[in-house]
Amino acid sequence: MSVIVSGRISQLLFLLVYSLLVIYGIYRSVVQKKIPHIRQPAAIKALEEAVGRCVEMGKPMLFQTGIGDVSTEGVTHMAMLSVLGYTSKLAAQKDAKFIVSTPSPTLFPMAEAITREAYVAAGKADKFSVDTVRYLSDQQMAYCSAVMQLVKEEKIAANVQIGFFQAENLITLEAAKDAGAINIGGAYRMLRIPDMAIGCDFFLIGEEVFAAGAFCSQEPFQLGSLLGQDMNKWIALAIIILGTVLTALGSNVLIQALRM
Amino acid sequence: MDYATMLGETVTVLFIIMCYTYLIKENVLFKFVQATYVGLGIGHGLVMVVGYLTSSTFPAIAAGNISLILPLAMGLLLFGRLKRQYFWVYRYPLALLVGAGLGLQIMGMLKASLIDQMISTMSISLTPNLAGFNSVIIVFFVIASMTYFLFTVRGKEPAGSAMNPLLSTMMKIGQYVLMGAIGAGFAASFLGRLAVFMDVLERVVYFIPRMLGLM
Amino acid sequence: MSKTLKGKELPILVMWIVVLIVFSSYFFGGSTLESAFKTLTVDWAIIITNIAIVVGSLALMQRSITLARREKSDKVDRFMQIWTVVLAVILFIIGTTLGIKSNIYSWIYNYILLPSWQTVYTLIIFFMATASYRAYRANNKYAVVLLISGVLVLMRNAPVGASIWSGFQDIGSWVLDVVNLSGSRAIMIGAMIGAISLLIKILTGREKILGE
Amino acid sequence: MRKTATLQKIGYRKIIYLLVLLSATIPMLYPIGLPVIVTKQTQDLYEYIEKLPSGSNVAIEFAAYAGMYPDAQAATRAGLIHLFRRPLNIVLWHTTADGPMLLSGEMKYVKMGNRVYGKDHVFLPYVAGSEATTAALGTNIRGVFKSDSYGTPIDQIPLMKNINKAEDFAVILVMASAGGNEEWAVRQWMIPHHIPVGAYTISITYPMLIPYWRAGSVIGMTNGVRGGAEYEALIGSPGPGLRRTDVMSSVSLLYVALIVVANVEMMREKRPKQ
Repeated sequence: MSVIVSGRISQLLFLLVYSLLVIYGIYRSVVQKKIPHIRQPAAIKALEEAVGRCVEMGKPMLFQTGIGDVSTEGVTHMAMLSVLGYTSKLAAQKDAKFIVSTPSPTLFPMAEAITREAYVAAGKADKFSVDTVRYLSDQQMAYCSAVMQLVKEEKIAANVQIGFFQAENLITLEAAKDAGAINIGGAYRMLRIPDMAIGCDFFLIGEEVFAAGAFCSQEPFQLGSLLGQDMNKWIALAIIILGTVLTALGSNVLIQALRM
Repeated sequence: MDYATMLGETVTVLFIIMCYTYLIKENVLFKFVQATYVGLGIGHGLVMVVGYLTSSTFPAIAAGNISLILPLAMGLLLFGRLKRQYFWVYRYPLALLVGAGLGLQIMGMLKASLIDQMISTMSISLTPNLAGFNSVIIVFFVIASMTYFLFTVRGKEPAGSAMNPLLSTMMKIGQYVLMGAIGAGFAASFLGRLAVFMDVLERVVYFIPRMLGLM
Repeated sequence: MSKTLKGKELPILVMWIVVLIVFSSYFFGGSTLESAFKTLTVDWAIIITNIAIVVGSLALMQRSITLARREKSDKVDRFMQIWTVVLAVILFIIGTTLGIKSNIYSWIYNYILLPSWQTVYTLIIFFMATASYRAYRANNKYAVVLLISGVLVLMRNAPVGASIWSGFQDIGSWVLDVVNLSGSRAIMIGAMIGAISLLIKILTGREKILGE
Repeated sequence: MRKTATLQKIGYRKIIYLLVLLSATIPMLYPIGLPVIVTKQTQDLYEYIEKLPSGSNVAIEFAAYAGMYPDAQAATRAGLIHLFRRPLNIVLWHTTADGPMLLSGEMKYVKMGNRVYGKDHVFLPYVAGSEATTAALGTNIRGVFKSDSYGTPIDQIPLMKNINKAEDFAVILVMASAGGNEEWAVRQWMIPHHIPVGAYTISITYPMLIPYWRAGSVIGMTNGVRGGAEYEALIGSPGPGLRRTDVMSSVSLLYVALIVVANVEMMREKRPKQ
């Protein structure tokens, strides 16, 4: 196995097995029609309620894309974009005023395209303007101050920040709260989760962030992928339990195998 | 203290105070700070871009690394966002970036976030002391917290009876562990942030003695 | 031809190629793959991102000018919009002509840009206080755990904690070393699994991340 | 996960903001000088350096980022004072662009005595930090740096004559890093070359290093500004750390008090309903 860089064999194995099981989960759900039953987390349900709240109050909803470029935290940003697709569709259909703000120059055109498509699909292309998706600054705290200004000026009623955030996280959450908004958030790193959890009314953590798009859509394809993820977690659990038992018995064979 | 430093310190202190007025109410002073910061931020960002292109990219192209013209051209495609009928063109540069982002993040997480975590969890030590006890309890806590993320199992929760009682207990414990982790994490981040706060506040509090050269 | 180009299949192919290059250089090594990896993820990505910054900045300035021209917006707003654009242009000119090492540029950086970063950042101390006042309430059993672990770690870290009760040091450390660590590990393992799943879904083209 | 929304009281925010401001400024103006209790990790780091044989070579990876620097400043300054006070040879390099400016600010507080640049300490320039850079420095310093920060070629510096790789050092110390340099050092210096790692960290990175410290890969580390205060107390040179301990304590106590008040208030609101 000298073809593979040493120390990365087990990683490749995990990547392959985990991918195949996700594909199997999708196959089971889409082709075999054995669609798993999955409960939507409260945070996802809250997205729809938040749009409704904005319509009722006649105030806008703010969706923040998170910071950083797609070329570094790719997966997290893509998770955010699928939630954006869902939320902007809801907002367009229900005629809620919708604002997307971003500090990332590379996410800016992507968010703009997705939001525009949502408006076009809802037959409300005229409601989309340059004010819908706003690039506020690529400097972290300058962006943060611009959001602080924005939430007060526009009197937003809901603030969504699911994705990759840094130190600006809690500041924008609290500014939005002060403006009277409900906060819906999500972070996948332990470093950021506490801020989200303390500052938000509803939040997603860890894996839920990556699964957010699937929770939103509820299609068999997406639900099937969640089934695959569960199978993968069972594998990880089994390995941990087995490895612990082996270590207790004085053998580190599994640890050595994982280090391969 | 020379005049440039004195002026600088004064401007800084004024900016800090103007920025903090946001806490009372959003107002024109904060707006001024914000507009200034955003404006200078854009200028700074653009200077960095020009700096990078002129110091790295253009010399490299001039030195014969012609392949760099391709990303340059792809970058220019991003201007496609300005007109709707052309916005398909921006997909190419972004597809490249997204591909790089997906690959890099997964690549980085495979070891650090999966393999390393599994190995350190299962490396228990059965010594009769606190460290040994902790290492065992960590295994239990990790497993419990992981069950919280079993989406297909969680789906059965309202029915109650459908779920294995052991699993449902584990899930509850997992939720407690996650809550404990969150509570601790929030408190742990406090001190680092407070350090920067103290630094900023000291600039204001000690401003006058410093101007008079007393500190 | 143009239909193929305009479709989203080709961009997804581009994505596939890049992902495959990144993975194969990671797993199989080799100087060819590694240089392809570096070219794509470092050299090319930086250039494209840099141009994206230009595109974004121009869009921002354009929007500011549009807002400043709107007769109905108030005078202060219009001034702020113009002020933003003017400052951006001035700093850009200074930076490109005199250079970033010039006195005036570093003065602006050290006395405005850097302290502004710090000042906005430190608002978090105020906001953490209001957020914890709201969130650390023992509403239910879970919140009780949140509250206790938070207070223990707070007292562990505060220098005064040990003077009040020496036990804070040990218990607080235990919460960090055991509870926080276990939680983070579970979250990290789960996140990896979620990320792989999302990668597969994106590569099948089902996620509409590049628009319809 | 979901939390029940709590009733928002009008005006509670402004009172809290004011309390935060007061709890920070009052001890700044009227310090009480609460005692500092030194933690094991700080003690370990201090003692390790104290016990290094004279003439040992010490590598310093200076990784300070201006934005978060205030958190590491006290420990960094105290660490530098300590290191230069002992008869140790110091080789320092930067992995952030902000580093050189911040270091020159700290060097004003360091007593140089009869130290001679080039003979017992060398400052190398800035190189973009990454795990790969840290690894490269462990195997061949001359592959990364051709000259020091003053432009003198490395081969003309007396101290560098016998120094080129990790094994030539007794210890590597990471200062003020905000981006994982400590873990790079553990992986690229400790594991392959068995060179112990010490760290003067910001408090965000600190918890991540605890497992390494327990395992013995990290000899000791300071925890942000608080650890800085402890280190200052150990070396007997009060600075920004000790000056700020009272503020740290008072703001922390305010937070605890706020949490208590919030809970008492909540119980009061609940009682009539029951």
